[in-house]
Amino acid sequence: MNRQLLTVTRINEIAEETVEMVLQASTTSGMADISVIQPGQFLHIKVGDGSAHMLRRPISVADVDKSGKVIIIFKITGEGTKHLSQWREGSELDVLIPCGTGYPIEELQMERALLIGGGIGVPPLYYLGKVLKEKGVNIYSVLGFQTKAHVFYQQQFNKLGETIMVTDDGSFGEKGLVTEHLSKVTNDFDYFFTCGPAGMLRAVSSRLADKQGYISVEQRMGCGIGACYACVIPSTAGDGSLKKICKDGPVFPAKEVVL
Amino acid sequence: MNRQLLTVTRINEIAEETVEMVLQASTTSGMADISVIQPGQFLHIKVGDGSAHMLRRPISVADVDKSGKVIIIFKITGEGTKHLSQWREGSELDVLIPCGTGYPIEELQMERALLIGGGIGVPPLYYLGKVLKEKGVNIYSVLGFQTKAHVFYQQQFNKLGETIMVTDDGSFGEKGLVTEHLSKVTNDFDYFFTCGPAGMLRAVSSRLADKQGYISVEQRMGCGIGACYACVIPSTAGDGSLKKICKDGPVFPAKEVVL
Amino acid sequence: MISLQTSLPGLALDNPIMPASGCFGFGREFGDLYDLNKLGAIIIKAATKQARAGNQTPRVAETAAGMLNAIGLQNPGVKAIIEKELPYLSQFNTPVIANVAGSSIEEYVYVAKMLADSELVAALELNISCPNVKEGGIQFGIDPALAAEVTAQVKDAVMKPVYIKLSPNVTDITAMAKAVETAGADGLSMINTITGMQINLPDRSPTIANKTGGLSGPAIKPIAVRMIYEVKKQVAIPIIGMGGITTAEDVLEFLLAGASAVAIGTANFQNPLACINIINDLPGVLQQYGFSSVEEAIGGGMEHAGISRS
Amino acid sequence: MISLQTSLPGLALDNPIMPASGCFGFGREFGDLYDLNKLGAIIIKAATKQARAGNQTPRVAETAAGMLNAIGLQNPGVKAIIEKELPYLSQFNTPVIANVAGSSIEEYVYVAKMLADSELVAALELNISCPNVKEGGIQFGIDPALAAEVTAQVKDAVMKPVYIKLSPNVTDITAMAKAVETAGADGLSMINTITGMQINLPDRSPTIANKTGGLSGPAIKPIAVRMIYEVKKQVAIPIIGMGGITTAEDVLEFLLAGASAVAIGTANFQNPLACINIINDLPGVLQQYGFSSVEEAIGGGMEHAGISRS
Ligand SMILES: Cc1cc2nc3c(=O)[nH]c(=O)nc-3n(C[C@H](O)[C@H](O)[C@H](O)COP(=O)(O)OP(=O)(O)OC[C@H]3O[C@@H](n4cnc5c(N)ncnc54)[C@H](O)[C@@H]3O)c2cc1C
Ligand SMILES: Cc1cc2nc3c(=O)[nH]c(=O)nc-3n(C[C@H](O)[C@H](O)[C@H](O)COP(=O)(O)OP(=O)(O)OC[C@H]3O[C@@H](n4cnc5c(N)ncnc54)[C@H](O)[C@@H]3O)c2cc1C
Ligand SMILES: Cc1cc2nc3c(=O)[nH]c(=O)nc-3n(C[C@H](O)[C@H](O)[C@H](O)COP(=O)(O)O)c2cc1C
Ligand SMILES: Cc1cc2nc3c(=O)[nH]c(=O)nc-3n(C[C@H](O)[C@H](O)[C@H](O)COP(=O)(O)O)c2cc1C
Ligand code: FES
Ligand code: FES
Repeated sequence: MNRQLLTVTRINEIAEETVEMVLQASTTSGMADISVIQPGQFLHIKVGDGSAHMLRRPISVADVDKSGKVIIIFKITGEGTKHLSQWREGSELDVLIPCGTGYPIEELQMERALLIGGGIGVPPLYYLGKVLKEKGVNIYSVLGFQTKAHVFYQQQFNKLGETIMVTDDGSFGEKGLVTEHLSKVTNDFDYFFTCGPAGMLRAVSSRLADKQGYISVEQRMGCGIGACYACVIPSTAGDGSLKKICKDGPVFPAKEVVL
Repeated sequence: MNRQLLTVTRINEIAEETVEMVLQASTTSGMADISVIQPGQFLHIKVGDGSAHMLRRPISVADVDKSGKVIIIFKITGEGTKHLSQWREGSELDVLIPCGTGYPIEELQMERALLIGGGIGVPPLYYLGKVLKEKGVNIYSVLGFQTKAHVFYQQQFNKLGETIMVTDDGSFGEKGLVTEHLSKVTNDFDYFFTCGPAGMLRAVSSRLADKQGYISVEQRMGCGIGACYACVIPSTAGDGSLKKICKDGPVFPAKEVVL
Repeated sequence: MISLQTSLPGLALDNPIMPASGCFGFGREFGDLYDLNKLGAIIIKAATKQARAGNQTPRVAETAAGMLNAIGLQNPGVKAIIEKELPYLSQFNTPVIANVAGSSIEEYVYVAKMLADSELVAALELNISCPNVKEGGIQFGIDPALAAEVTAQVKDAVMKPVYIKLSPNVTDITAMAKAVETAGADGLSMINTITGMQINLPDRSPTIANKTGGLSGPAIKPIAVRMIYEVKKQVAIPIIGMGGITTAEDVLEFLLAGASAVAIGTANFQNPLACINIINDLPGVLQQYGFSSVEEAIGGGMEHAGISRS
Repeated sequence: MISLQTSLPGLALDNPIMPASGCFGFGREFGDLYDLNKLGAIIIKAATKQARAGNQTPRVAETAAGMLNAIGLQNPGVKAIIEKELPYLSQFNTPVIANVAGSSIEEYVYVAKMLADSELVAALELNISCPNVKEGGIQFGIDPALAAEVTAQVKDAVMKPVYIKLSPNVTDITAMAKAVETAGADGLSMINTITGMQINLPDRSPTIANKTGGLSGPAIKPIAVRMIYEVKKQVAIPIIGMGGITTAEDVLEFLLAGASAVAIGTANFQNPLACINIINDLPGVLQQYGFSSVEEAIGGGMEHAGISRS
């Protein structure tokens, strides 16, 4: 992980209050840091100058391009992401890159993978799906959004494999919660990978308790690099031990942490 | 005085760390507020958003154009003016306009006026000189700057009348302090008008103690509109009474306040 | 329709927004900018028995998300205020809260009585917490017994509701709050400024002539919210909350913490229309977060208020 | 050549910059980013006798020009720190200051002794001011007698210099400072965080699980500067200053107020290279304001230091 200045080369709203941003490295060390990003890792982004925002914002990597590009997708939920959405093309973003521990894809043997994403938890699954597909894995996805206006990356996921879209209100795709539609795409997979709001993670984990899978969790962060103990989550080890989401995570085996 | 949003239509560095900014009104009420600006009045400018800068910055009016333009000239001395200098053309500036009490030019009868400016005290004297000249007054100016690199508006003042430039180090014009060169331009004037650092104001006032004149004083401000009592200056009345620089001033008869 | 009404002793307010003492003068300057009838109430600048010249200048400095001030209670004295300043406010229907300062109990009582006798004054706010005057003042703000004593004596002397403005510069603000409640205070105002300092590098000395000044603005908001939350659990009298409010969202945060109304200070300097903007935005913000009235939101952020946390 | 050296009891520092306790872990993560030899010193995360799990999450929140934290002293216990964390720091020449926490005098003494026995520890910093733990801790930080008692007992037990980290959540910080000085403290660290709260509007409850948290960052800088300035006038022992420092200019402000060295906390989160940048910028800033060394600047903002004000 290093601190890099990346240039914003594109920024556009791809769904309601949802911004896609392309960041380009202009130095060899920046390129190097981008080239080693693993699916599931995140950027820790400085959103303000001086004393405007003392905390960085963690945003997952949605895609990586060998030419030194990294794509992020974020939802405008507060002051920091609002500010970030107002960045102009050509300006430089100060990021810590790459942060955290991603999906252990090198270690996993699989033929079929189920991706389950909710809202702003969808982006990291895209990069994961892409890398897995390149490795020959069959990808199935169930993606949940609030309403039709919030849907993004449908086409991209369709290209990875069979994809079911779900909206809370049924305004697009299936209606309801992702957990209600999991079996519509497949019951036969080696691993599931899920990222989304805490409630969804809990529902998915308990629904798929007999399966092997990985979850990606969120928590308010201080440092983002493992130094401040802000972002802990209890492990299931039973010894009271805690994992750091920013360093040991954000990806954990579903059975390893207490949601 | 009203709050107006004015558009920055031009911004350029006219001397070392000295920025000239042209602001344009786009509404009738904005036009109206600009049209009534008196020489010596100032704008109280919001330089930050949210909680970035809780205090506005007072900047004098350097010139006014009947088409709804107002020109300010400011020196980058701290965070606020630095931020202001980074504004882009086309963006909107939130200003209170016009603030304070300017030179009582309607009430004064004169044929010859001496303007004595120091550094960033020079700008308000330009608008004053222009208006006085339009009224047929002969203008003489002595303007002091740190070094050659800090000099601005020489040509403009030359057009108003005889002008002597002074720099601390003699790198441009005369060397030394403005007070040392006053008599070089004229000893024969009806009123003097001075604006600049406190030390200069004191020196000028005592040097010209037997003359009639007006000074423009600076002080750190809170509200800028007379409500908070931050910007007071003792009057010479001897009754302990205090004047508000933001409302009763910034212009005062030289003998009315204790510097 | 979202109701903005809120009721405090002596104050039936159309909305919970009022300018804070010392940041609004006696209303005149802001009256030129907007209709003061729109305000929930107006808290005027502190009055003392005699005219006071206040501190030397500079009196203000800017800090990160805040400012320091050491005005030093400059005011023309209570008599001049009643004669020359209050009449201006008589043209509005907005309740006026008069801020009272002093350096002795006698002075507080004297000033409070004079102001309470004015028809225009709806309530008094005893500023026992001004950190910027050398003699007295602040002692009342840090000693529960003294605070109780000044409260009791003023209450004995006047018929109008008395709010005590608490200083945050104490180890235990709940002790102060309980002491003045027991002594008869009708309500609390909190918080006043926190003592701070800025050193000017070129001068190698404090920016503010008085050396220390009171810190206000968004920087202190978390401290204000915490203190209001703590005090609300310990006292039954209502709280006028203040400290760094700049938006309608901030107002809701203070209501949830336990304030029954709020005052806006420093924000008026950054934006002289701050109070009006906040009043305009408040109904939308209440609605967005599921409240149908200001009264419903008061104390809604406290577990003991019985709001379930999802 | 501008000299950045500064000397405090037990600490001859190449420069006055050190990361603040709790904001730098045990150095490992920042050691991946830059050479820790460049730091004046390193203050490590608080140690307690037993391992502590800390508070529930969320543990941090962002505020205007600051942040709240309620980590709750999570740490693996003093034994694990000595065995597993300190060895990493042995590869650097940078003095290590160990932060000690506890809920009883016995615990403070126990932890202090263990840490002082380690060759790697140059000095101790007693955290008597952590506002985020329920039992003990904070009591020591607000009661001069208790603070003096824990200071005296730790001093009796260890041979290394002991710095007492003061809490700003008190009415009179000079009383605390004088009490621990008399009890034998070698130096002071100030300030710790100020207790604050943020209420999350959608949840209608405090953002931080612990409800209150400690406010740090630029927001509190004027309070820190004021307290250091006040304390410096009253005590002879040196002060490690902290609270909102983000730039080399801020460092000079703290030196002028009376700090002999400074610690950087929250700024490390916004910019993990903050300490290094500040160290690089400091000589230029000292020069710009007419100082030829750090030592010359210490206390230079205080009138009694004999610097004439122009
Ligand atoms: C590992 C990780 C990866 C993430 N990836 C993405 C992503 O790809 N796209 C996306 O839109 N969002 C993502 N999030 C959530 C994102 O970090 C928050 O939405 C964002 O920080 C909110 O900032 P704000 O300024 O808009 O909100 P504010 O409410 O103003 O933020 C205030 C503080 O709370 C923190 N905060 C608020 N919500 C969250 C949250 N859900 N998780 C963590 N911290 C939070 C902020 O970082 C900040 O410190 C991720 C979070 C984590 C932990
Ligand atoms: C009536 C009036 C007219 C002025 N006209 C001009 C002008 O035309 N051009 C120009 O360059 N400058 C002018 N000034 C000075 C200008 O206001 C300050 O240079 C500016 O406020 C500095 O802001 P900053 O953010 O750069 O400095 P900072 O030091 O970061 O400012 C911190 C705080 O101190 C205040 N402050 C600092 N210096 C001064 C000062 N000299 N006077 C008043 N407040 C100060 C700031 O307003 C702010 O509140 C005028 C001042 C007054 C009172
Ligand atoms: C310039 C200024 C002057 C003030 N004068 C007074 C005063 O006279 N009496 C008083 O009780 N409080 C006074 N205060 C404190 C405010 O009323 C308020 O309690 C404090 O500023 C916190 O609110 P804010 O952060 O919204 O400004 C003053 C504050 C400022 C900034
Ligand atoms: C996340 C976090 C954790 C902290 N942990 C400790 C701690 O363990 N021990 C301690 O004495 N101070 C701790 N502090 C306080 C800091 O050391 C410092 O005193 C305070 O944050 C003010 O400095 P700053 O504004 O530069 O952050 C912590 C602060 C933060 C922000
Ligand atoms: S955010 Fe600091 S340890 Fe994870
Ligand atoms: S700045 Fe408020 S009265 Fe002048």
